[in-house]
Amino acid sequence: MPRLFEATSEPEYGELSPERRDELIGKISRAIVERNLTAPAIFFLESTKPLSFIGSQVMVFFDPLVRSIFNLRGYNDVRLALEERENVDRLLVAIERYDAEWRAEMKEEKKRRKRKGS
Amino acid sequence: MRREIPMIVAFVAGVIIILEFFVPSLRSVASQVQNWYLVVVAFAILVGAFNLLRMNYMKVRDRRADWPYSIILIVGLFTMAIAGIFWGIGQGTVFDWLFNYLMFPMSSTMFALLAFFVASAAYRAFRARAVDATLLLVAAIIVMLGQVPIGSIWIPEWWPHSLVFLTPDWLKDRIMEIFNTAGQRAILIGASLGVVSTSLRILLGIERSYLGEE
Amino acid sequence: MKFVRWLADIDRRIIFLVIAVSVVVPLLVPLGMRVKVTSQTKIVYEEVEKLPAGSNVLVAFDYDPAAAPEVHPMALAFLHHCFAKKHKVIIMALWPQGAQLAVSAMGEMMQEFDLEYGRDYVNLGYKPGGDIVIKSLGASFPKVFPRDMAGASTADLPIMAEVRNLKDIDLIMALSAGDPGIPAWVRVANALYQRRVAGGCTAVSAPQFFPYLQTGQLIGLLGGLKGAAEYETVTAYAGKASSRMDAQSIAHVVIILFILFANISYFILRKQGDEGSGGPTARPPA
Amino acid sequence: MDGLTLFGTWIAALLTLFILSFLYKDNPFYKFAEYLFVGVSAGFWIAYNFHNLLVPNLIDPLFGADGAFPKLIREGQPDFRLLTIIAGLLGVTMLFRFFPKVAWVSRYGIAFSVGLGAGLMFIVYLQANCIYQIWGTITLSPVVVTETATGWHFDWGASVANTLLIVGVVSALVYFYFSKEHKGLLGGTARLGIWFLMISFGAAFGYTVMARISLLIGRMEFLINDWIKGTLIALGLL
Repeated sequence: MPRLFEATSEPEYGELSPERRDELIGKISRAIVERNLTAPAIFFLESTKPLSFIGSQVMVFFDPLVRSIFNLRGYNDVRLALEERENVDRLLVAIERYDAEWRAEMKEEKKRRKRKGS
Repeated sequence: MRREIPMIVAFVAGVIIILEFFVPSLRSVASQVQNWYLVVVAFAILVGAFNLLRMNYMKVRDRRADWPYSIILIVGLFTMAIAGIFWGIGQGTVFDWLFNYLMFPMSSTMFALLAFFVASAAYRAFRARAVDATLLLVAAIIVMLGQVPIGSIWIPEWWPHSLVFLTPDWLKDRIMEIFNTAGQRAILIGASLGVVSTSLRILLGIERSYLGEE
Repeated sequence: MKFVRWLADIDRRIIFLVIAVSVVVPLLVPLGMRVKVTSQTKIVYEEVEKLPAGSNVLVAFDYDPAAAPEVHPMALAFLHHCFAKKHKVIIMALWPQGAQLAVSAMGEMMQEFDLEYGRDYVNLGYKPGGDIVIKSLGASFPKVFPRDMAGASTADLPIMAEVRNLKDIDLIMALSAGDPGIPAWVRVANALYQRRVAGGCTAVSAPQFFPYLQTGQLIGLLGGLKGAAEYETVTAYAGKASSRMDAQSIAHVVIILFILFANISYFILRKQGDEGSGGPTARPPA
Repeated sequence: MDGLTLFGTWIAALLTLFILSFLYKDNPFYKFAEYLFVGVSAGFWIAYNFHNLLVPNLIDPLFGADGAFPKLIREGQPDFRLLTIIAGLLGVTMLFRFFPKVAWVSRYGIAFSVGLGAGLMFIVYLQANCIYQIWGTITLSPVVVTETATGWHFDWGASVANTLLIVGVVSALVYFYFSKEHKGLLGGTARLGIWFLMISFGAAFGYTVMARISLLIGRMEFLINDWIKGTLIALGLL
């Protein structure tokens, strides 16, 4: 029986390197902030934090199905990230930090444009 | 050929369903094919369960973090599956007992737990930092008030009809019927355009990722 | 000032404690507040009322225990209404847990009504596949459900003799906690087979169905515990939802107060040029 | 309350408390319940699939007492239900994906279900979510609403509501496709769109809060009535 478990074409259990994790978090947080979705995203992540592990296991369950329909490279990485609850906190912090930076940048740009105009 | 034949299978299966609406004589064929689909989905669910089992087996084998808990997961899976398959799933069975006293409380408490986090999330996320956050916050508060009896309990009998727009009830209904309907409809239309185009790409063989790598 | 700082960075466990108290106390000391019945609920009620006795009503149990505190009271009040009007009820589930919950719901109905299985109602059980299951029902019930939940042949049940496909169903009540659920019934049973679909769902999913209400694709909707309490009120059924609305009221007020406190402290601190920690989330994980 | 029910209620109460203990902090009790929940749910699904699908829709029609194969052997009469074997074969191909050398076989089952799903999704999403919704926006909400029952008069409320609805749908759609645009007419419309969306998100959050609180009330009711009061009654103390 153990042979059966191992001899598969599915990817191994896998591990998420800290670099890949940070890259993923950066990517997601930028996508959220630049679409003006900071507030809803914070609310959603903060309010569903306890379920991150269950989320990851649901992803395991649907993994063969989802990946046979869509070619999602990030699927496995997101799944691994969700297994560690702290990663949700990391994402929240990243979103808030990037949101502050992005807002400041937008303000700056507006000022610059105004100065050019006048 | 290992890719072409499956692609033809996908095309034929999809086209039968679409053509059925225009060619009534295809109806019995379509109905047959749909019933096959149910069986295939059942196998897909078995594959999912097997994958879950496999991942947790590997976690135990490699002694990864939290591996002892994975044993609990595996035991739970087998207990429930065996009880159900061999002794039935009706009222009064072991399976029904396990559902009522194990699965039911855990499932509902997992989500009840979120009540606390929803409160702390509201505390954290709902700050009037910018226009959009303010809109979100005000709408949320009005809806929360409009949804419960306490929201309108302070309104006296003699409240003039011309001032009805100041009651949480009235405001909530307008938010739901106008703003929420508009926003949700845009999401509905946007998402369905995505689904329609993906479906078309699959049927026409443009989207082939479901066939996996060569 | 110290207090404002403390308020801004409040330990979330204090929030948790206050929420717990605000829910438990009204359960122990009920206030007896009454809910106002909205038009979406009234429409569902009237739909059941105006069907002639003996109509075929399909009730879909597409939810799980996680949604049960909200949706199960709806199921009970709705089933009660149907049996009181002598309608025939066909139960099925697109979620496996729903089929199991239907067993317990019918257990409660049997205590009040003298119902015969197979003549007055049937529990067809669960089928996976969402939209395709409904689409197949448009062609034939017995092909999709050759056997009922308990394994008996559906061909032998008198109730199923009248129900060959969806066209024989007079009203569909989709009790749902997501998709497959109301959206699937609207997409297939309404759009393809022009069936009348009413819905009852968790409050989380209710807002997304308002566009369907405006177009009439969904004739009425019971949303969350409030919807359940409304249906209990309109049918005068003594269920659990109405008594839970007190606790619901108090908890909402408490959360709104929390939001106000958070904003007041935020503004005071911002005026002093102290943005604070930006709220408790801005703490790096330990 | 009989002994088995009382025992079950205690188990249920303990598991409920295990999960609520997460409020203090993440701990082994919560993890225990978390993993057990996932396992039990998967097992539940397997059992249901066996009894409610594989037996009545696959095994029975083929091999049951009155199934197609026994009939073929008994009477030598082929039956259209023999076609069900195709469904079984397509399903079994799905299992091949766990064996690297023959994983390609699983493409048949996947291709069949993906193709069929795509066909139906194409039709129903186009009709129910696209055409009906656009139709609802255009024909059900005229910008100028007049009341004719009591003579001609302009209905301000309905006209404003309908105008807002149309503006909201259009601007939110513009936001979806040009969300990163911040300047010009498109940027302005997208900005308006996000405001509409923010109000609907706010409404959704109001509803979410309501839902979660309802679930908590359900659990608290269980702890107070079924567990504490139930135990006291069973012990004859109440």
